[in-house]
Amino acid sequence: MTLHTTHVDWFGLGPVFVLIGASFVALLCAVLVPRAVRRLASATIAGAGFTAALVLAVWLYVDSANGHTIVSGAFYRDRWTALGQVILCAIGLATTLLGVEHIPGWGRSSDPGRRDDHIAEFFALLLASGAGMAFFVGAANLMVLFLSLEWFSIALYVMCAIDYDPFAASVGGKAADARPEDRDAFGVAGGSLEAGLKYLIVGSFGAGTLLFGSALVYGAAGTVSFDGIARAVASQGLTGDTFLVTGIALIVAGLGFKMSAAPFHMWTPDVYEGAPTTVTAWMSSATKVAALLLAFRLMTTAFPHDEHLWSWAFAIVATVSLAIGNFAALVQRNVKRILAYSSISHAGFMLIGLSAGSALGGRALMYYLVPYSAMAFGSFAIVAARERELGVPVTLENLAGFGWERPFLGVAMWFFMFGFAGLPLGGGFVGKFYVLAAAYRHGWVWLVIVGVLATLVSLYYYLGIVRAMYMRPSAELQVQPGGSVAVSGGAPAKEELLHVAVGAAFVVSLGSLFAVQPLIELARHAARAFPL
Amino acid sequence: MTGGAWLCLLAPLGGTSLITLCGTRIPRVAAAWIATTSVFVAFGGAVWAFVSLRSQNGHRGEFTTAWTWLESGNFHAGLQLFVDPLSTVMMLIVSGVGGLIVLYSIGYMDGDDEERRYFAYISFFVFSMLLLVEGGNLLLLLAGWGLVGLSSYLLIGFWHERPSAVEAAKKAFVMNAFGDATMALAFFILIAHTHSLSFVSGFGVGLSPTAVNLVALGLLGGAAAKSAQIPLQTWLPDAMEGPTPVSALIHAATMVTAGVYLIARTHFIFEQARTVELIAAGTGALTLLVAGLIALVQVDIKRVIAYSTMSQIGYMFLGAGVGAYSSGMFHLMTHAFFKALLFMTAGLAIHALAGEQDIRNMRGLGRLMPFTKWCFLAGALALVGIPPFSGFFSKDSIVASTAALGTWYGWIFWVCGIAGAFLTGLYTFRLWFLVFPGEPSPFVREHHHKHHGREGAWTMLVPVGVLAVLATVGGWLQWSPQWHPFSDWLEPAARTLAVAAPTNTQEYYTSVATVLAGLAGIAVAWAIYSERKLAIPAAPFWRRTLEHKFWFDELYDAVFYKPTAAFAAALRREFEEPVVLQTGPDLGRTTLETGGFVRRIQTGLLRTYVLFLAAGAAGVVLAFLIAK
Amino acid sequence: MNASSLTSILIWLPIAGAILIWILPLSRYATGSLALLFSLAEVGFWIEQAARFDFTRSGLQMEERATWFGDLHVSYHVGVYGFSMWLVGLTVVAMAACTGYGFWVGRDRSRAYFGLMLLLTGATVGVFVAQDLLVFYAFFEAMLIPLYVLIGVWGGARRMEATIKFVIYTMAGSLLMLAAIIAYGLKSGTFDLVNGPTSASRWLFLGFMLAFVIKAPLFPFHGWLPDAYREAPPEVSAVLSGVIAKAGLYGMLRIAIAKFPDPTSFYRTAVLALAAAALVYGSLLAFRSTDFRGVVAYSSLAQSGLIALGLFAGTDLGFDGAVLQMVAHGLISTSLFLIAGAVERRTTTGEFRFLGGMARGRPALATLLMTLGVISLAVPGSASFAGEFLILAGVFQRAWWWSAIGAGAIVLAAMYMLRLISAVLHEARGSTVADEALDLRPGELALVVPLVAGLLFLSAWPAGISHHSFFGQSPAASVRSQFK
Amino acid sequence: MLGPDVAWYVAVAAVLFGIGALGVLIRRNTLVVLLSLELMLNAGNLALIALSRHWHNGSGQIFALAVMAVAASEVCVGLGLVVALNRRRLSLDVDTLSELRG
Repeated sequence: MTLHTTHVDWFGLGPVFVLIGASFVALLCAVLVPRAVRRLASATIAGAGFTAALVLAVWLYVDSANGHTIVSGAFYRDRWTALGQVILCAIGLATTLLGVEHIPGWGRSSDPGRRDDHIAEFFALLLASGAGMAFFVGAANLMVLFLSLEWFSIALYVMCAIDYDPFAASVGGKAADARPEDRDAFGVAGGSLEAGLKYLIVGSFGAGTLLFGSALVYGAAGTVSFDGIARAVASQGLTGDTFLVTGIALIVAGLGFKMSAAPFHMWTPDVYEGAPTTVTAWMSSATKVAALLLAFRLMTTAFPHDEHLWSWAFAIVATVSLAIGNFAALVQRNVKRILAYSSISHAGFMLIGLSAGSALGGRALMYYLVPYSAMAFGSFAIVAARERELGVPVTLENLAGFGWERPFLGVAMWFFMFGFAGLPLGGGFVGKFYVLAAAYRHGWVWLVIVGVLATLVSLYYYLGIVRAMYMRPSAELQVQPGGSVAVSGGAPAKEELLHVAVGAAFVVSLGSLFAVQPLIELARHAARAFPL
Repeated sequence: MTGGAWLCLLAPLGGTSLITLCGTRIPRVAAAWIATTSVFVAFGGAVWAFVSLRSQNGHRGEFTTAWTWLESGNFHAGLQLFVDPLSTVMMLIVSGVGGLIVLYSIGYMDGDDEERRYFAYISFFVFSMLLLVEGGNLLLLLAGWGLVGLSSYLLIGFWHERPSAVEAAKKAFVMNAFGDATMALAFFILIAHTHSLSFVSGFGVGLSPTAVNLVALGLLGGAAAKSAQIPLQTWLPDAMEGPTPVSALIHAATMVTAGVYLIARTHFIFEQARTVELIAAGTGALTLLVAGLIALVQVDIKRVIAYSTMSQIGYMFLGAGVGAYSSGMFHLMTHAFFKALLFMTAGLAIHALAGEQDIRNMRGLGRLMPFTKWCFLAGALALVGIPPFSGFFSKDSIVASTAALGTWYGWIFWVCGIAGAFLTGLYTFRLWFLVFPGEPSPFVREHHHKHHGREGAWTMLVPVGVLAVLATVGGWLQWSPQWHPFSDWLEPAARTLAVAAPTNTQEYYTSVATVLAGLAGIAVAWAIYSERKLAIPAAPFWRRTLEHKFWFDELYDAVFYKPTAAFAAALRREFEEPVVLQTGPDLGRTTLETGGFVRRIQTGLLRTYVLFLAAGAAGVVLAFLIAK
Repeated sequence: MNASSLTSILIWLPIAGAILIWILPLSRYATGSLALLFSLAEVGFWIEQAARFDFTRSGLQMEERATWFGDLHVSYHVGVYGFSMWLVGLTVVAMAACTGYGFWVGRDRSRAYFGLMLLLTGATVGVFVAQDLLVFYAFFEAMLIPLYVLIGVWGGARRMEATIKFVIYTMAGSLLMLAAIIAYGLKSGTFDLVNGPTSASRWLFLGFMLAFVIKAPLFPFHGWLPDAYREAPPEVSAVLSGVIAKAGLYGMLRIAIAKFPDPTSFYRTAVLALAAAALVYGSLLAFRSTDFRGVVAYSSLAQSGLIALGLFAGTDLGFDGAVLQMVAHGLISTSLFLIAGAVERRTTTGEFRFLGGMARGRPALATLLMTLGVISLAVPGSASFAGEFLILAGVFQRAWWWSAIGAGAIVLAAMYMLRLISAVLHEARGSTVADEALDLRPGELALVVPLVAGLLFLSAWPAGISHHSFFGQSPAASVRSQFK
Repeated sequence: MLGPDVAWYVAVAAVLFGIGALGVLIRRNTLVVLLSLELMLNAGNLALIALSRHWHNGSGQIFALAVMAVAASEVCVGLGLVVALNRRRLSLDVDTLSELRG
């Protein structure tokens, strides 16, 4: 008996392999490299890994004009995948830059000397989750979809909880009862832990839903590959089959969870708040990129015949996300929470593009992701800088005077906030225009109106952040800057790398306003991958 | 000819600009002389224009356009002057009398610490007035019309620390703005129908009867406001808050008579709207009586003269309204002489008494100020219309024109005119007997002081003397029954209507009647105020009514100002603040409350989160199963 | 230099200046000088543009076009018509004066301040020259960004409320306009204003109009106005009422009226009624306002109503008058707010009950305020009189009562403006007016006098604008033919 | 090839899924919650295997194998977090994990 080995297009999987390889190396680094240089070494590995993957992904984009599946129909090698990987790798690179200075764990109170303990593991996890996402965006069947989803999710669960300090002495049963000296840098006892566990439980629930949905779709179509499902549905007239429809519904719910779209969003604010800010920056931008790109592919490739169902579902989900995200953000004081809710509302915007289910919608989605992920990443990075400076969670109150004290970060934050709000300062403006245009072309005027009304509501909190940074005198600030010195072990807050990362985000979001045509061309080529 | 017109117009503007731009860099007296010179240069220009116009044969009237001032679609209005007999007469009066009064101001304003501002304003006024009379289309006329209102505002409120002066200035401006608005509306009708506001070629011809009546009414509104005719008369007495030369120039000699000029200038229109023209005449008749009555009880020397001005303009309106444009214009001219004279002599008295204006304190001033006394007497006699003083010639022909109408309303007008002459005699000589004859009162003795050993500076006395002569002989220019060069000169511009051309008989008996009525008035005044032979009739109601000026101020306050102010305040209280300003914040608050509600869903409990996820998934499944 | 690149230069020069100022670590004095230099250069370029503008030619001039994103047919398309050129001129001149004012009073955080002022200049010019709907929208929104910060950082005590109210109000309108733009653009296949077809959709018309009536503003959409005008720094209030408000009115002319002829006539009476309401309501409230800026603010509301009256009259005289009045009122309210700022700096307040008697010993202040006041109340012979006269004559041809209302409001204008003048300048000296309070200083004169001189020039020759805004004899025909 | 119809397997799987979901919803102990999650994943597995049998192809079975591995690693991380919680002597009651809310 000969084993029939399938042909593997190693180049097509190149970015994934590079990232996973780098992850292994970083993990080795955690045990082999002395603590003194461990941070530098592991960060360099991560940076190199993301850069190499980025280069490969660009190459793949150029080289994959004709999209096809590889590895026995498990993975798409096409421009949609490649472009998604480019975006993911860029975010990963920026996160690496942020992570070097804002190591998760720096806030540990018990032993400043140990704060670099898990730095290499952090980068390994970052690379691993990046690899998972890079795999996820190219998934061509439901199994690969589920596997890669869990792959990056599990890495993220750990990353969320990485700020946990195993050596902190603690008494009492409830986190809220912990003594002040046992609280970590954010004044939260086990905040990171709570975030990790919440994310894990809700995430697994979502994954279970997705899995069961996949099983049902498989039950209806008899295949797990996306195009196979579409063919089966077409040939057997399965449109409206109970198994299939229930399966799609559960998959929609499972993916909605990953995009943090309402009403599957509930974990988002807590996890974004509790997780180390570097991780939040990574999650808020990269996870959304991966989930939305995959969702668009899955829906248009596997379920084109049930478009009338899922497009309505996503339109409703988008509306609910826009409503809940924006309304809840209005009354928050914690900046990370505001940004978390804002990410929910942006998921709503991108879902508008998805729900249009057209080539225009795909372009809109792809375009939107570029400035969005840059702005989301950049704004969390700036929060990280302020957090480090003050040593307490960043609220609107203690943002006072920030804009004047740190001019560059202030301007960048100002820029991101207006960009988020859809004012023509950055590509967020064009992105919104695009998704709304897609909705209009789909015939959904009501969705356009919902979109503009949501933008109106969102203005209040985005402007509120700008107001907090610039318009309140810093004398109002309760916590004195430098409060973190004792906590973070007196690390000088030079943060050049953070500035570079924020600067890059700034350039991307500004550039995307002017370079719409090239970006749209890229997105157009990428969206050719679909039968639209 | 047109050069003279432009010189006339621009010289005072140059004066204003020079004074404004130099500011405090020039001494006060220099500002005064710049203004005076500029106005006399303007007079020179007017004479030039007059002389060259006279030497023209045939068609007299020339347009000159500097550039197109306003242009839109097929509507054009040039920066255009019109030199014709009517405008040259007005130019001569304005710049001539104006020059004398500005000269007088040098002495009168001497020592005021904002003299420069005064002279800048007054030359600006002369410019505006000249723009009004020279403007070659209605738009420029309206521009001048508004600018004289502005300079009147500035000059009434010249002593701006006095709240009463500021209030008076605002009142004058706002009432005139009302007149401007009605005129503008009339112009809109003209533009809508004829696309033109130029005086060229019988404008306003071919309008429908309704339109032409409305246009005429609009113009009449402007004229009444500017000339302080009922019902827009209340600002004029208050305007006496300004310096006395201002009262003489603006509120006696020139600006307030602009309404008469307007009627004469636009007589084409008024003749098509004969009813409105007769309303103008009726307004004049009513005003001349009412103002004459009110003047009887005033105690402020300037206010008495102000009411007499209203009354005399009533005569002019009467004349112009019945169609005797040249008689109205003639009275305008003589009135400019004698009324300016009266104001300036009153100014000499006020000046000598350190600002006192109450005639009850002035008894016996004539002994100390003989020159003033005789000049005043000349003016007073001219005002009453006693031959051979100028007022006699001009006023009688107006009253005679009403007789020429021969209709019932013509006779009412005639009676009003005669009655007005009686009232004029009465109030004028009440003033005379109270102020000049007899022994000086203690107040006068205490406060009287001389300037430079004379009754005033020479700059004040010379103009008074010149005007006294003019007030005396100015009327000899025309005696309608026999000798009428003035009417002839104006004929191409404003020919007297045939129905208003009196016969010589009518002229004669009217003259006798008015002179007798005037003399009767003087006699009664003599009896009451000099000899104390007659007691003032005790009619408290009538006295109070007259002292309150027939309650016009109170009425307007109650009908217009207070409701407007109350309405505005109510809008602010009931609508702006609770509705307009609150709607946004209220919506915002509701939104925030919604946010608070959404936030409460986020309990922090895992089970809630999972529940939402499960419920969401179940919801999607259900929806799909139902919709499939 | 290529004439057509002038338009782009006018947009991007100040924005480049803003970036330069943000990057260069210059001192306060150097920053201010540089900003002033940029804004004066902007004026210079505008003069060059005006000189090269060919009034005898129809259609768009100094046009530039580049694809922005091709699949939806959106392009960076800019160019000027006669009327837009006048509004660009108003913008650059007013912004130069306001930037100069900021320099004169020495605004702190100067780099941020001057950069934002220049950014605002560029964005506003962009609104007036944009010939593509999305570009128009982008600049229309971009104006808000600097304004939000300028009011919120350098404004008065209640600045934060005022600024957020302002932005949210105006965005409420303009976001619906975005929806309308999308619908128009996708339906007609192009976002281009020059080549785009006209539309008969009433909903789209209303979407656009909502944005413009809030921006202008017209009654009763002016909820943001009193607070914003009172709390903003004076030079920003000046820009707001002098220039930014004109963007709304310009939008009515360029988009709502030109692109939606049928809906315009359908809603004509309604819009005229709103405009007339703004005129009367603004005048009445100005009459009862108790502070300097309150009067000017509500009078701006009234003026917006008046201009809208002219635009929606749809007659030759109405269009010409509206453009003339936009420029005239822009200059007037800019200067009045700058003077309000000068008065507030001397007395710490704009409340009438603490003011008064400032004329004595302050001839320059008195002369300028008086001149502006009387021009503002449209004393016959002034530029604003010419504008109002044309507007009312124009709307008279629509129906007489609009003109009657307008004429009545002019009487009210006299009442509130004279009240303002005498409350500041006349009668007894106010409790906050110190003897030492100086007359306008040379720096302030250098800012206000050119604006007033401009007004006087326009008063002498209003036809300079009224007859040079639209090609051909009939503006109404020009609008009907899409300015071609 | 004997045995109940595939629908029964799927029904059982659905019931299992529901029990798991209910467990996550109502149990308070973190360990039990993790157990319930496993139950949900295994419900999916059961369905996959049954359907794989139904369709006569291996996709479902391979899928299920992979899911088992994933479930194991997931539970590893979960247990790790539980241990960490325990080391900080925090309660294992999931309801006390509500510091982050709003």
